[in-house]
Amino acid sequence: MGRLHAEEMVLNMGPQHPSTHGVLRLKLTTDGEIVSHIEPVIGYLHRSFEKHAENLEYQMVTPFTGRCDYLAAMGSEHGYAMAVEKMLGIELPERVEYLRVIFAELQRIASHLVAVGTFGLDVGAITPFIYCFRERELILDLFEMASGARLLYNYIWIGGLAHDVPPGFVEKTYEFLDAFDERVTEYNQILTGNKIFIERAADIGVMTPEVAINYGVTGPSLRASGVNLDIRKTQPYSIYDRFDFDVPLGEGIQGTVGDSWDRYYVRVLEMKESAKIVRQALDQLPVEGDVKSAIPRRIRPPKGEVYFRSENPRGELGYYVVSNGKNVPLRVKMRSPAFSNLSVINEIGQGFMISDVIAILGSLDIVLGEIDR
Amino acid sequence: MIQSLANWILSFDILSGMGQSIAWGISLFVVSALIFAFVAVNAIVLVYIERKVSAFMQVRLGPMRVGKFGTLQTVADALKLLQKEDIIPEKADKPLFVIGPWIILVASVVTFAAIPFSDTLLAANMNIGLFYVVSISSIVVLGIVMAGWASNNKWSLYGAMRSAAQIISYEIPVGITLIAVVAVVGSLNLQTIIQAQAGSSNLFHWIPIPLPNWFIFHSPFLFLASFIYLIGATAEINRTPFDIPESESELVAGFMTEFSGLRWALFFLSEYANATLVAFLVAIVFLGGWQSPFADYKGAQISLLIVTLVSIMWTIFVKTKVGRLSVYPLGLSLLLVVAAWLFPGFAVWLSSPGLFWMLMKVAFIIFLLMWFRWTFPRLRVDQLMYVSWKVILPISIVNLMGVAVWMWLSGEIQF
Amino acid sequence: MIEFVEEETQNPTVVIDASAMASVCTYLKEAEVLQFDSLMNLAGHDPDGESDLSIIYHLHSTVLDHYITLKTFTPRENGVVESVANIYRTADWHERETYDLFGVKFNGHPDLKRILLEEDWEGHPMKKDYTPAEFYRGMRIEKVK
Amino acid sequence: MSYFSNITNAVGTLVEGMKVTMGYFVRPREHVTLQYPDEVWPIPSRNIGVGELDTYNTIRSKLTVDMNDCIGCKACERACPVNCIHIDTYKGTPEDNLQITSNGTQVKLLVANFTIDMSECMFCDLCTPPCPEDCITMTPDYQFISNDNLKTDVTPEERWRDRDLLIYQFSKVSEAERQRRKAEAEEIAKAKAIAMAAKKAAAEKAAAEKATQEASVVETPEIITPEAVAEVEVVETIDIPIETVLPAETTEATETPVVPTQSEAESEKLVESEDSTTKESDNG
Repeated sequence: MGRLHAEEMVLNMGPQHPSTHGVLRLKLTTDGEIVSHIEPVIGYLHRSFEKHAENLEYQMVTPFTGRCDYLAAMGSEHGYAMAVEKMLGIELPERVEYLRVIFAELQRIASHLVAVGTFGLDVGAITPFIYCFRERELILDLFEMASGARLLYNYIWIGGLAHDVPPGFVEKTYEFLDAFDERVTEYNQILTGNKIFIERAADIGVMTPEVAINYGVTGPSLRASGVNLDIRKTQPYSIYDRFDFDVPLGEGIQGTVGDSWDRYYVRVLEMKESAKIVRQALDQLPVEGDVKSAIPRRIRPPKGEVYFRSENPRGELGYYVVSNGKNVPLRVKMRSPAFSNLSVINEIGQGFMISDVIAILGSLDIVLGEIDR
Repeated sequence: MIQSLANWILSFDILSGMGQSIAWGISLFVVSALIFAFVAVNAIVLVYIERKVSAFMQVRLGPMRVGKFGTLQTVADALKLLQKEDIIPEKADKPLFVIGPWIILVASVVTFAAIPFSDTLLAANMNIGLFYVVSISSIVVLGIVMAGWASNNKWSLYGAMRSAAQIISYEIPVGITLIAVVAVVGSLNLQTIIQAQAGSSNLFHWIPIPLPNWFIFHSPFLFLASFIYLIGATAEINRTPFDIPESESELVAGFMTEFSGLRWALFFLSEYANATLVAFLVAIVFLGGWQSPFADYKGAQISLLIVTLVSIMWTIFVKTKVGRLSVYPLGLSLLLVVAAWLFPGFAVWLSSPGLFWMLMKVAFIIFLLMWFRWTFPRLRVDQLMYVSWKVILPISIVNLMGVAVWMWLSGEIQF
Repeated sequence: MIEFVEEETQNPTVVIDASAMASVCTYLKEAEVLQFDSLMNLAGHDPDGESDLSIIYHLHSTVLDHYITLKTFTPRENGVVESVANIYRTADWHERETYDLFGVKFNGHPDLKRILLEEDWEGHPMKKDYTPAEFYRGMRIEKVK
Repeated sequence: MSYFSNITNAVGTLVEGMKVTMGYFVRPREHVTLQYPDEVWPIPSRNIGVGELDTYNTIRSKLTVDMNDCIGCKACERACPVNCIHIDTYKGTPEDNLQITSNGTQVKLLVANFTIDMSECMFCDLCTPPCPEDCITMTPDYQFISNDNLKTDVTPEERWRDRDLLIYQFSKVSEAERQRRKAEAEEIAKAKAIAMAAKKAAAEKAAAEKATQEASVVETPEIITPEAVAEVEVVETIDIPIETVLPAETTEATETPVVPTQSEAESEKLVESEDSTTKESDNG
């Protein structure tokens, strides 16, 4: 009897694949269905945003930041605007701050809706995805009302906003928030509590807090591992210290702390918390105030550098901006959360099956535009 | 049906000159063509229905452009598929690549030969009909493995291997649940199985709720068996939540990845043929086939009355979104009650067996399959095996024993 | 080797010799009173196209919640910095990115290769004196106006 | 026991999910699909309080310029991050009949060329706020495509021309006039350059060292400020867009705005927008 000869197979997942959330390529070394090594190959969407930024005036960089994380353009713009404002030392009108928080949190809901929906799609549930997108459309309607665009807004400008919100916006946002809670219950019914879904996500891709911090994982993925680190709480920027909200942490309800299900569920809970923040911000929103009053005529930050971090839906979004006193930034480095979040996949994905790698990838919620920049 | 068709042909004076064998051959050809036409049209209709059902469940509209409400959409799609370039990958194993889809299609079409559509409408009245259907339909896996291997694509190979493992695993519980029914009837002939479900009786024969004498209501064990069979059959035809061989988010399209145009259409055709076949089997084995749900004409009126009462209670007490669903059965049953009381002829028609009832039951089962598909996520391959070997198989074996005990206790068999 | 820089940035900035990067980071991570366990950001920076490139590390302690910025300078061509990829795993990709875009080599990196651009791309685009080649594999590279 | 509780739990949660989908199945009227060409998304309109555009909406789509108000300041060109706006201006002469804008500013420059390349535009809306006359605006016209332009066989050449359909020329100046002005400007520039060269030569003579130093400064790659870009580009942009924008035949004076190569096939939308813009310019 000769011994059965078995060897590992290299499987190319992507760059054209339904579940790689863009043009990501994963080189999987597989032993049957078991994956023994994952090597992400990125860069297919590289547009050199940072090189662009070095040739453009400060305000002209804003649309490009939105195009990096295209699912959370408001958050990206907010972070960049705050970084430059910090260099300039601008005091913003109250109304601007409140509106920015409202938009950033609405964007967080929209982005998490995509994350939750596509995670469902990755494990085979198609319908919740459509439901999530239905709610996302309502948020995009609100954005369209305010900025005129549905995906890439260029709405948050350095020192203010492009326009004030139109009349009726506040009422419409309240309307959305009122309906939203019921929708979340619906997702929980159809997906969160579903036994098949739990089987697919629980105990899969467990990320311990040590691994998460060491790999620079941030955002909901880190909090699912039980690390209470939300920049909105630990280092409140903008006016986040005025709102009362909880930071949902992974508790391992269905399995181990830090598994894919926790990462998913933290996002579901965060949507509710964001809705809470939006509601509070709407309640406190000052009626008066010119959103354009603080926009500087010429943006020439003093010589120096700043690293500003904010909590984007995907995690810590950092902007490292260097100025030499001219109207063009010397260097804009975007510390993209998804870039670090993706790098952990080999660590947490080894020893699982091909289907699980898809689930883990979905639970990390990556956006390739931001990874490749 | 073939014999009667041949006899009918020979009954004409002009044609009686031809030999018995020629008439037989002609009718054989006609019947096969009819079955194939049924399968093809069925697929086109079902694809449209599936798209509409999924759309409604997903708050969409579905196809709306081609024809009124998009009714001709799948016809257009089929025409498009026929026109497509026939691509065979360079490194593919060409003969297998070409044969694979056809084997799958043939295996799923041939099974319809034994399926009784009504008391007279069936191609071949085999005394081993059930065995024939179950065994032939598992040839499909051969074609799937061929297609997956021949594509020379790692994704296809994964899909084929998964499919082979899955179909073979689920054959066993499915077979055992069917054996439970066969044990009750004592025959493998599908017509005999249906005829054994005529009339009406109480639920499980002793709870005083008048119900049709279907095997699903025969005993608690067969009630359970019907659901086990439905689950196993869903897995056998590779539909969600057991669609891992072609799970589009993992394996791109599984064993179909490299196929396009007509060959891909064949996969589609056989997929829906299989779904229909499973629905037929559930209807025949557990839901009384072409028997009417109303055992007799008085029974029709009483049953409808009960449905109405239940619906009214439901509407009153369940005030959720789902509770409002009962409006539909309520309205329907009220309509039928009124019609049945006013027109006794209608009641008689309702209680008589026929093709209509068969197709209604099949449609219901297919809708159930679609409902599953558009609600559930997909299992992982090892979980699928777990469900098969550790959940469904033990339950079905216990169930089989339970059926035997039940029959012994109820005096249907004696030792 | 180590010097403090007072600028109007929010974090204390320390300039460190490139060859001491790994040992300094090990110390920062393991010292009881510091515990900088998280590398938030690693950025390369070319100030003007003439002087030395600088690499900036932003560290954060998730336990003690304080921040520090490390800075190191390296020559424009063939600069070598001690890799911190074995201390902070997240530095793995960040260093690859910096290598890719600035051409700075990281000594001791487990798998130093290009990450965003193709393996056979010529030059390191984020340098200020970078000019793209005419062609890449027979495809014309469009010049930015 | 967990074996059985698992099974019951599974069945229970699956039924829970099925209830949701069935709930939507029987209420198909809640659908969210919009049958696009028949039903059109209501574009939110609002007051942004700029001049006549009171009820203008913020939707960001096709850029339009009211040439009667344009003073040729090139603020929009400088503000554009992707360089999709190209403007050529020449010093106005009395025969140009330069008017006063609706804001009351005397136009001093002849805007001979004002093209917007909508295939490059990224709809960031950064060009509209800097405009001192509020003449460049984003319109809600998002339908750039029509069935009439559909071609089955598109050669690479034609594909390029299709892109040209998205380059809009707003200037009312005729092609011939534009060429004449361009030649004139070039002549002046040439004369200037000769003068400069002479000056330079003199300077070189005076201090050879200093001259070499200057040259090296010119060569060093500096951060190109947009102002510098704009200054440099004027020469460049003169020849590039005109050739691609206008076919050789259309040498006659054309109405605003000229959408090139649309003589045969032209979408309704384009006609509408053209009409509306013309009307606006008439009013102004």
